[in-house]
Amino acid sequence: MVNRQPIIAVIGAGIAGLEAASQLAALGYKPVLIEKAPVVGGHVAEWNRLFPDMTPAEDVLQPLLAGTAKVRTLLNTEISAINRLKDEYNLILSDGSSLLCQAVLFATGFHLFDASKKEEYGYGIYDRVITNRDLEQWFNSRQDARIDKPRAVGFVHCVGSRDLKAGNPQCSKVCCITAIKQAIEMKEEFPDAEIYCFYMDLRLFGKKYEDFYIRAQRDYGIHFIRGRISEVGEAIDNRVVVKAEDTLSGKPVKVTLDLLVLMAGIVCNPDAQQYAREIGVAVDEDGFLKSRNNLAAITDSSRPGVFFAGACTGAKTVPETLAEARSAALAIHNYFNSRG
Amino acid sequence: MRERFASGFDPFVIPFVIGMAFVLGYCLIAMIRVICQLPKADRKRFLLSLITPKYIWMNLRDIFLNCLIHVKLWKRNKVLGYMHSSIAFGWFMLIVLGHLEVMLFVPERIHLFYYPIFFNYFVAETEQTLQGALLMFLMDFFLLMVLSGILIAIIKRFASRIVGMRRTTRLSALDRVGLYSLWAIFPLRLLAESFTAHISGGSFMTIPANWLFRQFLGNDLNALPTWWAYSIALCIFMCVLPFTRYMHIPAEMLLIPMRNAGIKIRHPRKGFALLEVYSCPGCGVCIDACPMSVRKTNCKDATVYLNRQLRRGNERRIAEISDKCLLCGKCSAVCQVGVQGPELRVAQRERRKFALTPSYTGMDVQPLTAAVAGKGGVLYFAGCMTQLTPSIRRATASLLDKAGVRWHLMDPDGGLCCGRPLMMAGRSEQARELIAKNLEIIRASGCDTLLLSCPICYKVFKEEYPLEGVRVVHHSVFFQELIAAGKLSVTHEDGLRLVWHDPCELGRGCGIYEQPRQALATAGEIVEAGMHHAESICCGGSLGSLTLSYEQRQPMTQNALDNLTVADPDQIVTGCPLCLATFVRMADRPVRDLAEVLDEHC
Amino acid sequence: MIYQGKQKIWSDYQKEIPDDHWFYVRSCIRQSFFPASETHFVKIVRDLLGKDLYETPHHTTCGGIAYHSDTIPQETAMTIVARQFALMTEAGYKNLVTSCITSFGNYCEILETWREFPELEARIREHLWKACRREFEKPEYVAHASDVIFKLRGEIAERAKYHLVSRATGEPLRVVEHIGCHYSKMFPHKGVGGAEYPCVLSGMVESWGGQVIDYPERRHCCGFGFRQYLVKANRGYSVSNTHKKFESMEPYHPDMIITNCPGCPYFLDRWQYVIAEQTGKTYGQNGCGIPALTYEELAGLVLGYDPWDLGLQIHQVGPEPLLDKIGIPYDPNRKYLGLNEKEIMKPGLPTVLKCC
Amino acid sequence: MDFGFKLSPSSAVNLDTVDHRRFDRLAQLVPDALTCIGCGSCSATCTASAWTGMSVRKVLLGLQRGQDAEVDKMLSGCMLCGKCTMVCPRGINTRQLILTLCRLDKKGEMVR
Repeated sequence: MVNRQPIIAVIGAGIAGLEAASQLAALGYKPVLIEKAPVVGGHVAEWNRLFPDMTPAEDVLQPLLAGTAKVRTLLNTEISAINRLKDEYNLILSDGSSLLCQAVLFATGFHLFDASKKEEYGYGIYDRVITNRDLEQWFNSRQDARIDKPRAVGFVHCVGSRDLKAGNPQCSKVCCITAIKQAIEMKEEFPDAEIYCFYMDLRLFGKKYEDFYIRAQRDYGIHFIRGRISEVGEAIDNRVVVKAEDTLSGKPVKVTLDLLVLMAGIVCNPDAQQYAREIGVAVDEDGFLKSRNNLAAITDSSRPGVFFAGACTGAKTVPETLAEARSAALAIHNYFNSRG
Repeated sequence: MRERFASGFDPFVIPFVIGMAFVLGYCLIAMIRVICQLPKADRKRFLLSLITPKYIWMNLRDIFLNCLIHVKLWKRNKVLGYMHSSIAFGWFMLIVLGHLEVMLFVPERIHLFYYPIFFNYFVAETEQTLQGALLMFLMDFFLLMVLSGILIAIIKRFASRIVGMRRTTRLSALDRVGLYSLWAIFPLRLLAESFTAHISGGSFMTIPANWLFRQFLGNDLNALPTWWAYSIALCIFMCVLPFTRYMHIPAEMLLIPMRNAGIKIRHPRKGFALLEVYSCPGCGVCIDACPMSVRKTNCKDATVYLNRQLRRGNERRIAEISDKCLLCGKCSAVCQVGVQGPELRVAQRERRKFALTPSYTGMDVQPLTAAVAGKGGVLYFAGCMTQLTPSIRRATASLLDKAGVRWHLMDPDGGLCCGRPLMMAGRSEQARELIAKNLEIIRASGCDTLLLSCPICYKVFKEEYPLEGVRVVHHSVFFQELIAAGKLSVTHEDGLRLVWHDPCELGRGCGIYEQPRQALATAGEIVEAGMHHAESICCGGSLGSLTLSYEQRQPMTQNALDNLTVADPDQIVTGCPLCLATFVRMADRPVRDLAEVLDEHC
Repeated sequence: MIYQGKQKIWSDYQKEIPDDHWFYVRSCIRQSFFPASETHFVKIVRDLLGKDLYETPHHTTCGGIAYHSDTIPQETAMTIVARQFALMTEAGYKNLVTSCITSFGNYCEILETWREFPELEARIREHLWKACRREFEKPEYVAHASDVIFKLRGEIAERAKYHLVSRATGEPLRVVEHIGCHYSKMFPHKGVGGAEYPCVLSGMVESWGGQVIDYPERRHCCGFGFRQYLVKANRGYSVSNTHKKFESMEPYHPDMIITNCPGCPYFLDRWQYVIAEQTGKTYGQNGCGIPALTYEELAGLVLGYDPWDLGLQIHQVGPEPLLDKIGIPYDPNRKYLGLNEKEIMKPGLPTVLKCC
Repeated sequence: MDFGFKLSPSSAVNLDTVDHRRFDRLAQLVPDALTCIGCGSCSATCTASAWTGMSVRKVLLGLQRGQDAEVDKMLSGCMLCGKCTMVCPRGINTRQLILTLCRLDKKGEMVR
């Protein structure tokens, strides 16, 4: 071993990066967190509460922040280039410095699908159309002129997910349950509002998700309509008129809403694709980074010394991401051990 | 014996007379009202039965056995049986002997109906005769009998478990007044008779008591107030009687002849239904018996409470109790006076108003009719439920083939409903439309036997379908006969322990208990459940209940299963697809239909 | 409505439209119903603005109507289109401009199909050769005539005699723009501004001073729907569609409708009469209808051509209230005079819809 | 004037104007009615469906889509056999639901 304390570049300080860095530090390595944004925490830091127990996002972040308090963290730092050396990787950072490391962990996470690409939903065009992220920010800040005592709210599932034409044929996994969570929160906030969820399939696979769904139906009276919204128009009073087919009754439905929330899906972070190309790490057909083995080695890349954690390999939930981050830390540990 | 008072009167009899006059008047009017409320045909039938010797004998026997001796209760619970018969029969004998004494000693006073009750106050013993001593002895004997009954009653009230009841009814305020006055009557009588025993004479209880009292009281001043108290206690009891559960005493005496005459509930609140409600003694046997009362749930929905709410006219609760019931019939099976809980409830359901009434007249059943037309032989109607338990249909078909029976399936691709679920929901008029449609198919088939593997269907086909010339038979009976006739040879599997679950509709509903057991015994060794035959416990899946949710039914099913498995059988066997489907979900061992077991051993 | 949002989308759908040298193919329907529109397109583009616009009397239908009515297979339509291309090639042009939206869609669809299935193109070339011994080159650009007017909207605005402004109030006129379905719904990138918020017509309206209104059923079909109209049994669906659009635009009180498709102005115009007869309801002011014009007619009005020369008298809905609103002079006595100043006969007047 | 064709009524369901009082009342009385996931088990097993077109799933959906006539027609074809209750994966007491619905008028009031 060249260095008693190998340096591991952890790209991205979202929950995957934070958890992995904290585990690596505990294992005696020197992780370096590289974060593009001015704060750590990634998407979870922008979220208010998390399904299915309505846990405040803060509660998930706090232990991670505590665990990485002593880890070197570079904020506002982008990676200009990555070079692969023999057994080592050299990262040129946006501040001009370079970082030589013995392993790279991609914790680059995901990008929320740009909802304005689904033009027919009118995000960025109609006043009353917002995204899941906008709503979550409203839960945090309570400041959004678009949300004004709505009497009818719609949620559109699968915006930019399972949509070949939108460039993302994959399921984003978390939107169904997020929509249900947000629908419940909106109903709690505005008990008189009628809330509609327009879905293609409801994919409630996780622990307690189905209970959450039953509660949304029975206790909150949220209307689930199986059918994707075909188009959104604006009525003279600025409310939005949405059209869909209720596929269960085989009839077109139309409803006027005060607020339409688009459940923007998960796509791979384009930066991750860029870095991967630079060091010859494979990108999968779905745009996410390609694991060496999707069953047995999801955290391993096709290159030695490069590892993945979290949503850079596909949509993940918070517990999956955390578990994968720990798993990646262990994989890195084994990697250094095997090199002697 | 001589009379002590020339007038034959003392003011203390007034309370009794008032009470007696009130209760007799009330009961007479109530009886006339009930009889008038009967539909004309029923009324005629009932009145005719009263003058038919056969019925007179039946009525007398039943009234004696049920109202006085409480034979049914003896069979169920010896302590409770003794308690009831000691009070009823003892009291009855006191009244009879009292009259005998009056007739023997002061026949001129027989027209004073209070005289036999207070006989010992009005007479003085002039000489001791054997005859007098015997009567005195009997009077004391029966008084002791009643008192022993009262003692048990008091114990039961405070510790019902001692007499073998887990739960008993909660009494209303008036019931308590009635109860306490009833308890008071006989100790007061003992006191009153004891105080006057040195004058009127007495026997083994009253004489020593008299002696005892005289030792420290020394005078007769206590005698009159005690007779007053006795009279007042009687008065209170009789005045509250019509408004308490004790109304069952007179009501049952009308119920028995009416039931013997074959009168049925035709109106949810009038006539026979009203009489049944008043005949309910409020004993609460139905609470423990009710399968819904498992884990102390739904205790307030037992028949005893339905009757109470019906008397109070609490419509919300009547509807709730009526709709929740599984209609398993167990409350009727255990009821001492034979109140028909399920029938009463269905009558309430039938009273409902609906915004929407189904109609099936427009259905074209031609394809079903054409498929079986003129086939003759045995027509097997598998029924809706069997579609969810295809093993029953397959096993039945296989057995029929093995026995060489010429048979046809009436509903190969699903037929119509038999109509029984509609009847249970109180929509018997609509059920008639389905019955008419099914009749069309059955008649067209020209069959001689209609075979059913579902007891729900069996009951309605047997009772409601005018199928003269066609034998309606449940498969358990049919297979038992085939085995007995040697057409099916079943191999006995030694050591195979089987428990038979009596489905409600087959057992209590149609009285079929033994044939399935006989058939089953050819295949294995029969073990019995904790409660069986008429006391078997509903599986909880019954269509009878309109409101019980799946979650509420689950503990009932578990309870029924626990009962079935007390003897640790290898398999639970039943003859109802609904019981089967209900048990299978929760059972810890195989649950099979009788046909499946037989087919496997054939 | 966030206008910037729309502009962002428009910027994503910039279509390259050549400046000059066009091979123009006319529309079967428009030649019959709105001949003056096509005439004025030629007048404006070639005569007024001096562009090179060529047309040949040898061109035929593109086969689009038959294709969309399921009466001919696509290969037949392709061969017809191949012949048009051959005519263009023979004339030495590379830029195709079609008068008809369905033709435009048909050309685009066929070119895209050939791109995906080159063997099909080879077969069509063979068919064409066998049929009429012609050969062709595919056009470099295919544009709809409204694309050309969109491109030239600035030049037209510079020469404008009238603006789409109410003379009385100075307020911009409220204009409903209706895009033909085959313009960009099949290939959003072939239309100016894409399929969801096309700006080909709204660009003209805004350049000429009007205000476009955005109503919920803006994207809905005019109701023609080929088989829905052509089969009489289905005509109820056709008129119901149109009715739905009018119900949706009614609260906005539009002053006029402009369209870029042959069928749309026809159905948005004529069905107003049928709806009025059936329901007693009219959508314009004072019992009149909402005039539904073609973009050439609108361009012609802006440029100061005589309304009757533009053929406005052959619309069911009278254009007079609109002309009065803008302040365009017209001679009511000339309304039903033909080009030779002879009476072309007055139509009978409807019972409900007021037509001046 | 007879054109030989007419404005045809829209088949679209306008949720803004649908009268769902009957469904709301049902949901109050039988809250499980809200938990239907439209799996269709009830209709698939229904004894009556082949004869009368009954479908609990469609009834529940129709109530929320303003299809009153269809709902009533289906409800009047129910034979109450209870198979739907047995198969419902969400444990909805369908018989109670049907009987309750039969007792509600168009405005969702219980008939007396």
